[in-house]
Amino acid sequence: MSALVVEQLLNGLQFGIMLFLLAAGLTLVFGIMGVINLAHGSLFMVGAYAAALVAQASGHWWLGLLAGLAAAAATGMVVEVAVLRRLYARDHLDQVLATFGLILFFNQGITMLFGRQPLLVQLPPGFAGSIEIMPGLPYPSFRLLIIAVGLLVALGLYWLIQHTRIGMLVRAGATHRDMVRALGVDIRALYTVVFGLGALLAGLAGVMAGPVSNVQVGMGEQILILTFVVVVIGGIGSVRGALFGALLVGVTQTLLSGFVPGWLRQVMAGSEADALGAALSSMGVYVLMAVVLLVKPRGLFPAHA
Amino acid sequence: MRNALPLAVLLAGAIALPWAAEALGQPATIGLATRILCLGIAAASLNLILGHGGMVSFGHALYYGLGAYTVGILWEHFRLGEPIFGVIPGSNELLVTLPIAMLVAGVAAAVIGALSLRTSGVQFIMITLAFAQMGFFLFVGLKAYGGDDGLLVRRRNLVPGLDLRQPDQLYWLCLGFLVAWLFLQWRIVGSRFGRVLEGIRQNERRMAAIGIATYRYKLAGFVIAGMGCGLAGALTANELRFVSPDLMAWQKSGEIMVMVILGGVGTLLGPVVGAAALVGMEYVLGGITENWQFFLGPILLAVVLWAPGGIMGLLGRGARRG
Amino acid sequence: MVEPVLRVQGLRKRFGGLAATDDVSLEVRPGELHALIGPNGAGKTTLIGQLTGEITPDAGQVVFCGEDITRLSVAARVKRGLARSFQIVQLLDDDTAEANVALAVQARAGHSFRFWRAAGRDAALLEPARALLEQVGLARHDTRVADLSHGERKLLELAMALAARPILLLLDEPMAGLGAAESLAMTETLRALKGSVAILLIEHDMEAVFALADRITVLVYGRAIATGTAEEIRANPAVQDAYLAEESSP
Amino acid sequence: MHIQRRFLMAGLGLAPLAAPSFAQGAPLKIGMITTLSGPGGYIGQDIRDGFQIAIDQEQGRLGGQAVQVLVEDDGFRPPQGKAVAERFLRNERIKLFTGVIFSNILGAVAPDVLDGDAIYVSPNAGPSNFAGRECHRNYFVVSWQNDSLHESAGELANRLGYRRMFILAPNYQAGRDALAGFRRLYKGEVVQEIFTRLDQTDYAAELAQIRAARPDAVFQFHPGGLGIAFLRQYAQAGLLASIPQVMPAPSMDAGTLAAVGDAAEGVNLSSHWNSDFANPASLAFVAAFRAKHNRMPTYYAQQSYDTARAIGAALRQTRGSIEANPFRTAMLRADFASTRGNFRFNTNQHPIQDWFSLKVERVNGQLAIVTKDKILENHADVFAAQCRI
Repeated sequence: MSALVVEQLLNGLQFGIMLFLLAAGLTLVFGIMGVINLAHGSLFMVGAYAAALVAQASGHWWLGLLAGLAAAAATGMVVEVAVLRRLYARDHLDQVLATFGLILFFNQGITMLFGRQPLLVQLPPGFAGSIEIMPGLPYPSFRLLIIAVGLLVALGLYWLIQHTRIGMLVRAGATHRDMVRALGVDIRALYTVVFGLGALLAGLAGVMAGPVSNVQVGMGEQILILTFVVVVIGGIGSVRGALFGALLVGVTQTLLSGFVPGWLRQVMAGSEADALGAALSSMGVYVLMAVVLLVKPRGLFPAHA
Repeated sequence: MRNALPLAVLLAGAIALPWAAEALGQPATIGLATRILCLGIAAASLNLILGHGGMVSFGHALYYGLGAYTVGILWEHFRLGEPIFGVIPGSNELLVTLPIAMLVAGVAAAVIGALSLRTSGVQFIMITLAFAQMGFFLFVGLKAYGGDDGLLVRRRNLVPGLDLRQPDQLYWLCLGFLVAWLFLQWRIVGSRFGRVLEGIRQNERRMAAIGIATYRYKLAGFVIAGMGCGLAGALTANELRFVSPDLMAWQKSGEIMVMVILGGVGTLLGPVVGAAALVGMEYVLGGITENWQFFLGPILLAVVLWAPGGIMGLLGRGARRG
Repeated sequence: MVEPVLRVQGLRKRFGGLAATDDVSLEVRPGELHALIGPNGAGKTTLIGQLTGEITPDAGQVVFCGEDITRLSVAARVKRGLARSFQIVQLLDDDTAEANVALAVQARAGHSFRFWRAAGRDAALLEPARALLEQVGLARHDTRVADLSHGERKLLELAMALAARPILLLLDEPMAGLGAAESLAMTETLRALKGSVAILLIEHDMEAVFALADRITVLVYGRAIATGTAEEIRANPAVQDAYLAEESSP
Repeated sequence: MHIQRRFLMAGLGLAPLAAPSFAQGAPLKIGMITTLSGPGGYIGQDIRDGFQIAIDQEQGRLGGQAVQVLVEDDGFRPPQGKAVAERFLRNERIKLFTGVIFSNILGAVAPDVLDGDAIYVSPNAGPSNFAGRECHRNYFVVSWQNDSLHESAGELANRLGYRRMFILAPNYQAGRDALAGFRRLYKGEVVQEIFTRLDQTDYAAELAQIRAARPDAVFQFHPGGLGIAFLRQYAQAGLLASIPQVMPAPSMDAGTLAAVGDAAEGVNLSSHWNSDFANPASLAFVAAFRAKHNRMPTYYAQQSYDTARAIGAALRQTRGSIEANPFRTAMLRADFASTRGNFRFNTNQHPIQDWFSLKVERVNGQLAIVTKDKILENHADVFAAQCRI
């Protein structure tokens, strides 16, 4: 394999990991509470902003990380208690409208507080450079860190869900909502905890995205739709599905945008090929989702039997 | 008809709006109102499948955009004098472009609906979104029709006997189409077909058990709604004199859906009221503060939490009390 | 010998490792009231699902009036005269009882691609609907379904199934949740129907079953272990074992 | 405050606003349609603030005429820009417009403004179509024609001796103009060309292709937030040390520099202006801007300031009238001291001006954009030849 293909695969993996961090929380909330939360991207943004601001003020990236996680989790739990809790019994339409309202509120609120200029986030010390992973292929060490963190989170979630009491309730909640209720578990507390966990992961994604792309208003919505695609491809409520779907979407998207314009350029004029190639590669993941849903309407790893 | 009087008053008010706007020195309000009418048609047609058929399509802006692009592309070829694919001539006649726009949107809805309706629930929401996104990126990539930048429609379409360059005439035309569409939809909702759609919304399993092949009725509803959006898009293209992939972005689908919910799901006038409320709030709040979205967000939230039937629900409650 | 209305042959359905339907065969004769009984978890629901078309069998055949309908959709089976009622009522809760039945009448009356005339005032739909409601003895025509009592809804289920003018009626526990008086009324309604239409009755209320059924099939662990008249079933040792086993288990 | 953020109104916009009036002494209304929301929002802020500096310098006047600037957000959406233009034209009866940042929005706004017999003076976007065949007598550009930014970057690449270039820009009108403009004066070989997406935030896939292609240098045009992400990822990928970058000014303004940080060091830029210019007009502008806003002005602020000054110069000659013919004649004389030095209008009413090379360097430990050489003198765009006014 050429260095280019390896690098593009790594890029796809890293992008997939980002999507996984967002999708894991979303799929749990979706699967257990049955809530479509469009404002999940706002939690991503809150995490990124808190991390950037604290890192800037304190000069310590790792302090920023903690702040980002705390801010996202806290915001998530407040949102759950104040708003979403009232929407569990409603249909999807009401949830869409309410969380759409939340997006507007968060985006404009952040604009009012911190302005429109994207924020500068430094890389954490020791991760500013790149590592030569193959002769002639240096790769940014921070992106490797993202991959590592994501895989660790995946392992941690696996352990949490398979081997802890909360995990047992989460699993049961995704398949037999009424049974968990019947067990006498404090469902409200469980929901708040799960929502906080999802928000924490979204915040983690935001913190990790900060130094790579921009910390700016609206950053959550750009990635939100793809996150939904991941959740649906993977199967709603399934963390394993979210991981698999995220990697599939990340690698597909990256490889398509990396190679399709090049292939097209061999058969047509350069700028036409680029325009069409960009369109085709953007369409790719949606085609993927449509095909998956037509073949397996409940996604690849459906949680509900 | 119990509702005849308020409806007549409302219609008379709508017809008189251009004169009022001129008299008050607010001529641009006519353009704003025209946009509301167009979005009202789009929202009403989404309501047919969403409110009456229980199909939550999150990709309805696609048909809106396709309707608009049909007008734009026909104009572009008319302007250049080059037939499409060397066969189909361009056109700037509304009586030609409008039916074609509805046809294009209807065909697209038939194909997409035929595939999407194999799923249901959240999967249906997402698959309709997926198809809309494909359309969006397709038009972003179509350089011949402006790509990301969109396509300019320098002159509005021609209609015998009307001059659409006059904002008030365009307004009345759109008002006519809105009233016609609402009337048509009112008949459909009350018809045997409408009863079947309504039954599917309430309990699809029951409908199958009385011998109704639900798939084809849902598909028919989906196509009708798509054509309504195509009509709305075609009128919008004339109003804006500009089309761009923006018109079929997922945000637009969300916006149309918000209008339906805000106004009142499953009601005749709700979607139009919702369109007026959303566009109006954008305009009014936007005039008061740069940070208008900061206030719009909680307003939407409040509607969901405390006014589940939307604005029509609130009005109904008020009427019952009064 | 008369061609049976329904002939089920070697039907199998597995969910994971569990055989929910295991080589079931049974026949329903014209005009017969055939009861299907069995302890909880015997696979009655899965069998019904395969007869109505909601579940596709792994193997076997469902033949209705001489036609193989194993692969037909739910709606297509209803069109051929195989109607059902639901154990857990499936109705249009926002509409009146009359509107519910009118819709079922409409479904029987041909396709519904009619977009213009108001269906709500169509006498061709409303009159048969009222007649059906009277036939099952449901008086509150104009009450919203959500406001009807449980017993009334069970009657409405029956009326909607009858609207399809069925050859075979699949009744999934029509007595479930009814009080003693209501059960009795339902038994009388079914007795009145008997003979005019073949009925496959799934029921837990043994009193009703033995009072009504011409023949009875007993389903245990997905298998049809016996078929016969009430007398034969009562005397069958295998049936006694199955029911005793259930009663002795927690 | 002479810049008002619109006006209050009640009901569905039916209540009367301030009565439109052209009476003597009433301030002249100028409609500014610009992008205040989204990632490009800070550019609109600078366009607004730069314009206001010129008005402040005359205590609420431009060229002696009292003015009132109405600022509206186009939301980075062409249809919204059009809607604002319509309202300004019809409700407010505004006849003088400015402010649009992005070419695609200008493409939607300008035809309405020009069809409505109003004047448009661009402080930023200068797409090729309006410079050539579709040029218009009421349409002026004070900033630059889009291609010039990139032609100057092509000339800069020549001067730096880069023989093999990898070029990228977003896939929209200005991006396509950018790559075409770069090729026009660049004499070496373009090894690969990529169009990125306008909503892209991760450029890893493109960076991998750059590494594989091994060019002498990279030319890229990514305005605002896009450029910040691109540059930062470029540095993280370790490309900054091995493959230098050439870019036009909009890819690296003072705001971008602050957000990118060290990743910007060593970048080569071409520009028509820089905040370290020593001419009196520029010094006065930079001082006034910094005093008021406590930040360095960007190119956008400077362009907008010059736009206001150009309008002011014309208003002084017409004594406050914006009657199309006299105003146009007065505008074309460009009788003002531009912050960039040489400035005059070409036949297509776009600038003829000088272009300079800049470099991001460390000055006293702080990163700064430092002006180097003049690379093009009295440069005009190539589209003027197609324009018939």
